[in-house]
Amino acid sequence: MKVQVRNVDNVSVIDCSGDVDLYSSTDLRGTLLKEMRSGKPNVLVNMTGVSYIDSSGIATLVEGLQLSRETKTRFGLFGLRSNARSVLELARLHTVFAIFDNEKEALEKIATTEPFGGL
Amino acid sequence: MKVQVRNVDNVSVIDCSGDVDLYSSTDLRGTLLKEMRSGKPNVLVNMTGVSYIDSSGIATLVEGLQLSRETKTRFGLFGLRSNARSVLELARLHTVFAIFDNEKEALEKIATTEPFGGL
Amino acid sequence: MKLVINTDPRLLHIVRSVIRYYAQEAGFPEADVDCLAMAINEAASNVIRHAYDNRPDARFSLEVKSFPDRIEFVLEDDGRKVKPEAIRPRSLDDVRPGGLGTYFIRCFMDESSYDSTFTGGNRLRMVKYFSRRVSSSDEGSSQERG
Amino acid sequence: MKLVINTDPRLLHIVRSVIRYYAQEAGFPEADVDCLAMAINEAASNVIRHAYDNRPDARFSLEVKSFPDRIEFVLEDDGRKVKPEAIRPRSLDDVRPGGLGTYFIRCFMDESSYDSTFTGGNRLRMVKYFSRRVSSSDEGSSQERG
Ligand SMILES: Nc1ncnc2c1ncn2[C@@H]1O[C@H](COP(=O)(O)OP(=O)(O)O)[C@@H](O)[C@H]1O
Ligand SMILES: Nc1ncnc2c1ncn2[C@@H]1O[C@H](COP(=O)(O)OP(=O)(O)O)[C@@H](O)[C@H]1O
Repeated sequence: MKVQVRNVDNVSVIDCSGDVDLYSSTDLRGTLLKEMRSGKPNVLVNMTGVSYIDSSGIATLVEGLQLSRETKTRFGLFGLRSNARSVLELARLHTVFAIFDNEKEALEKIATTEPFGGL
Repeated sequence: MKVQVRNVDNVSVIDCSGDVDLYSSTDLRGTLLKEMRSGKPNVLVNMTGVSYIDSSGIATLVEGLQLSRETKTRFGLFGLRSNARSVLELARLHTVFAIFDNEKEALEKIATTEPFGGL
Repeated sequence: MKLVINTDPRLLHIVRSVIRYYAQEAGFPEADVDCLAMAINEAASNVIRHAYDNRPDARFSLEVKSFPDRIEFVLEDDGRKVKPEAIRPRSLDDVRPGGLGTYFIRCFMDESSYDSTFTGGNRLRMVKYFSRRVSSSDEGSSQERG
Repeated sequence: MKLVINTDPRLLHIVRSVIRYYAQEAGFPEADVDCLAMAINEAASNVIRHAYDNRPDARFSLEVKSFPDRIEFVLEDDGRKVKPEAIRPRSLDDVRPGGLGTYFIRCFMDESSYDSTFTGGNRLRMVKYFSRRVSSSDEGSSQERG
């Protein structure tokens, strides 16, 4: 898996690609938590290139969601492929994340997304 | 591995990517022999995306070289990564193939390359 | 097929590839192939994390057996014995990291149980039938052991 | 580590991944890791092609053992017995498809030999030392069996 951060205006976009599993989710976790702790107002995870995500990857995203409430970061995901979406749905977590179809929509809407109160 | 054919003027460029092994070399073999038998005057194998090639891949290229003499096709390779180049060198086959650095050079030089008499 | 490898998360992609191959060979549709690979990935991840506390240099084995009506997976380790009653998939209303692995295994497999007679560490047997049986026993006790 | 899998060329990438992992773990530099993965790929390809005539549903096993001074690979099959004298890497002046696999194995391994006492099909043992020994016996008879 590859994890890279881009800054688009005041949004941190974390581009992930490959398989997110017990090995690679530690990279995503490190990057995600660092971006939130550094005070970025908006953090998006780009899942366009993610071909596989397992429970440790999902757990990482949930951890990000929890931290985003503490740090008051607006946090969202975009570009989920159908298998990643299915896994989130199976875990009944698709409703707790702000999920956008693509980067354009995510960048347009993230700043006006309600901070999450679902946790 | 992926194998795709492009026609650039009167040159067939066979784009290969991934690992060429006992499984995938059959695809490359089929495409290579078909292009030569169909009477294409120039055939190039683009190895830019080839991350691994084993003896069955090398054997496939040698088979192409042999057929190219019968069909009077000008045949060359380009874009070899260092490991593919090492494998050809180890097999002492780097001198029997027309090897170009990149597509530009290959397209410029293939039509004026001497047909191979080394076999 | 049988595989005996280190408890290193860097090898999980190999476990998934092998499972995908055998599930495809057995004739499962692509959606099931994905689910089976994920279930075994979760089971192996749990061996690494819970039976061996993330030690990467221990070993576990994975065996895949195809039958006319089903495919069976057996995962054996030499680590700390699981208390099956401790394995409780989290409730889905509970949004927290963790607790998902055993839930996914339960979703994707028709049967999943620890062999209580196994003398080493743990022996987890998982079964998927070709046409998923849906019966009351499946939904109930036999899966809760997973 | 031990792997027992089908004689299917589609599984060779898994063999290479596993070998790469263990060669890296053993501390070999990246160039040697590539060579070891390739050598075992060639040995496994030969089992598929020559011992089993490309039957994809037979089995072979691969074992990797690390020692302080070396790494050992043992490939076992249940196929047609190899006549070691029949295995002659082609002369390098000879430009033809084929004959390269055993040549690459000989290049990349320090030792390679068939176990003549093995009662099944074939048992090929290959050894790579950490700092490659270069001695006359290496260059000669012990490698020609590979
Ligand atoms: N192989 C195992 N060995 C020991 N305990 C296990 C094993 N698998 C699961 N468990 C127990 O079951 C719990 C639930 O597992 P799981 O659903 O995979 O979520 P998580 O591992 O994230 O907690 C674990 O926290 C652990 O206590
Ligand atoms: N595992 C094996 N079982 C039987 N014969 C083998 C085996 N490996 C190699 N051989 C013999 O050795 C010859 C040389 O093998 P190799 O160098 O790999 O080239 P190729 O397989 O392309 O001929 C083969 O043609 C075959 O006769």
